[in-house]
Amino acid sequence: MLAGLSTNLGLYLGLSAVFFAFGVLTVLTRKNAVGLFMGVELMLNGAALNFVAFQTFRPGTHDSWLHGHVFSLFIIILAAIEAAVALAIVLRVFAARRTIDPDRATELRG
Amino acid sequence: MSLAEFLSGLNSVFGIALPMVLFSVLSAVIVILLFAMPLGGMCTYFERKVAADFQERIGPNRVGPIGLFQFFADGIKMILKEDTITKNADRFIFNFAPSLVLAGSLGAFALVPFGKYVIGADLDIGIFYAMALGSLVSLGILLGAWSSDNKWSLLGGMRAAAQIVSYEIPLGIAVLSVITVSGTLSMQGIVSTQAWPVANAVDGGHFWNVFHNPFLMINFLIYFIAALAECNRTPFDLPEAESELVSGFNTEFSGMRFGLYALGEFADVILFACIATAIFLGGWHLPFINFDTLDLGLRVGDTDLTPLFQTILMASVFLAKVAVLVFVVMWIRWTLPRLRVDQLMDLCWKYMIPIGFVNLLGCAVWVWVFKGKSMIQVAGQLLGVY
Amino acid sequence: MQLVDFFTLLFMLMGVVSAVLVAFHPNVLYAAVALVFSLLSVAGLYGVLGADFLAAVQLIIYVGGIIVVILFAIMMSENIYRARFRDAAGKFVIPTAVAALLIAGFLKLFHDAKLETRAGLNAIPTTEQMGRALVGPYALVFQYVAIVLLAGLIGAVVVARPHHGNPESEAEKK
Amino acid sequence: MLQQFGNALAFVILAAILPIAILTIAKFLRPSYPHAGKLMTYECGEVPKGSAYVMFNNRFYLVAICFLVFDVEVALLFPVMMLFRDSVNSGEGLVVFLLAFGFLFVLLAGLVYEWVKGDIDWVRDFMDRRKALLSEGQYKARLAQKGHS
Repeated sequence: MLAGLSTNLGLYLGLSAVFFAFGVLTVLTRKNAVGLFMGVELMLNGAALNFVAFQTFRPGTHDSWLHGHVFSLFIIILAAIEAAVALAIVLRVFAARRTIDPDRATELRG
Repeated sequence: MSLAEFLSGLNSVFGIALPMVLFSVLSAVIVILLFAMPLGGMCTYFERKVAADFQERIGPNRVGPIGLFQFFADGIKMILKEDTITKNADRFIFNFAPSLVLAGSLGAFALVPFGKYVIGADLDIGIFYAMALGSLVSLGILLGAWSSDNKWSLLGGMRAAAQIVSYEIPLGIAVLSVITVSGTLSMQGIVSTQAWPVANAVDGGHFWNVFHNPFLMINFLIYFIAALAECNRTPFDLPEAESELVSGFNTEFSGMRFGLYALGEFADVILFACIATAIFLGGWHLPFINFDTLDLGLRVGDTDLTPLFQTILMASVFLAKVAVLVFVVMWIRWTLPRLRVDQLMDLCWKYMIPIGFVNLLGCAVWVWVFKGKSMIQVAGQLLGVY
Repeated sequence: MQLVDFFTLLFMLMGVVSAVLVAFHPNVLYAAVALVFSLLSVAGLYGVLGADFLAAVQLIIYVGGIIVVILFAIMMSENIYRARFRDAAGKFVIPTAVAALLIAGFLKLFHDAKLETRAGLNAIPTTEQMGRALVGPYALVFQYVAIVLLAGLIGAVVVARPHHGNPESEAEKK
Repeated sequence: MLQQFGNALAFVILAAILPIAILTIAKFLRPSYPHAGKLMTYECGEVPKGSAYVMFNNRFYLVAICFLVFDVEVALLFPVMMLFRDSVNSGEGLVVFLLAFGFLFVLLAGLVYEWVKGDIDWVRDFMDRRKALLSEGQYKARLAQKGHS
């Protein structure tokens, strides 16, 4: 019944699609900045999983480099940098406005 | 229906290779339940005995011959103590945080190489996986402190998380310099490159990594200090500093929950002693002799017992080194005063990280200049031995 | 049925359930804990797919770094940690429809594409090959990421710096 | 390799289940008489006032940001430094050396920047210690620039 589950590419792509969809859902429904950021993390994970799945199931024919794995490595690293900058901005908004509800932090003035 | 038939019949259940599953679960049970937990408990007893000797008093000697069963008594007492969860604490996270902390510290015992073939899981990313599990511990402590809804435990938890998190970088740099020298990430690979150098052997070892080059000696000290900080041991135990933070992040833990965190701390100390022994002090290698070429010639009937005795010898050498390192950790606890928060953070960001990077550069230059040979091999060549 | 199939199913279920929790749980802190589980399940799937180095990197950077940063951010903003606000259910209708549409579209796409399956997952260690890639074809990207990291670090530190005469310190003084 | 991953996973699962098992076993063995006094959070015997989540020193966030960046750096250097010994033996050691330590020094510049700007000083306005390095005039100018009395 479970035979061949781990060797079926469609399942991995389906799961990464589900991750991406729930990332979109989180971004649309979360009320505060940290929640939005979590949605973005889910989307990035969905994309990275997609790259790794394709690298494992369809390795490059003309060269043996792990392009998919390296690409998702860079996705993870840039997500880390994004987290650092996002935290700094959230810190700033919170210190200035006492709340990090994106709806209420709309004025651009200083 | 002998046992052999029963066992061989097993592997057709659902087609899963049951013997392999049993093997991995059994090795997990043995290493964690029969090595890590009892040794963690014994360490509480050893610590009190060592502290007693330093302060010229006797220490626990009531329970058992010389107080040896003290930690059994402590364990049973802990289990029977009442464990109250305060009214407005997050019940779910409060129960879930200790399992994160213990998963991080006990899970990494899979990578401790007791002997040539005796290891929980010989992963190809051995040491890197151990650092990855280390990050679970800081998450568990942060969640545990946060969910107990207590000002002191939150401040203590934040400081503990900040300390553990920031000392992971010098730890990573020290491990990087070991990787530069050993060339592989798997624990067994690192240990096998530390054998005693044999004359013009093709892939002979270059003796212990500590004595590979002077830069790696300094990075061993950085690894040791960073490991002390990771386990919240004195002089870095500010988060649990009794005087200032009312015992820091475990203020609200009582009964067996507190026992689990104390056990987790000692399991961390043993884990870092084991990893330091494996990657710096040559695991089960001794100077001047190579175990695997040592033919003890023990033959009983047709079975050759040499591998068995070799493994026992290797495991005892490894555990002796671990015991020495754990003793040094305890020794430091009763000699050095506690660091302030800003001294703690300055030490990490302004002293250990720059020194670590400089020594990493030194290691790389040494490997480049001497083509990966250690000081001992170079000296041997100069003296014409190798 | 291999044991690896059982664990793949386990990771996938863990991932889907925790992703649902991240989206729908009222308390942000529990959403962060659910995010931890979804990241652990993705790390497990990397392991099953044979990308062992990526599984460890995911554990170290995501679970050890980003989640700690997210928890710090949540701990700082005190008004939302306890808020079990039950906002209008209407808020969930449109986004759920969008997500359902997205999932249905992708699944149909993958179903029609008749994607291939493999005989087995011959997992070979990838760290060595990744290192060669970082030094080989991706050497320029490797240096470029260093500059992006530096820019991100300095930017984040300058923005997060408390004083040195920016509006926040005036607010403090008032 | 999957078998080794299975072993490692068995370790992690056992280590995660252990505390939950011990706590549930302990739940049956131990007494449980919760009364109001015990259930209040411990505040040296006082009645706790206010919530536990006070806004605190944002040094923690600077440490978290710095940690994130340098952890990424260490994680990226692992595969490259692992290759270094083999590349030295196979002759292209210089390329790997320059690439790895180019990457490392670009990020070390970030650490130096923070050090000079005083961001990783744990105590804010660490001017008194900085004063020893500056001459009297420079220190007065620095204070004036920062708008202190």
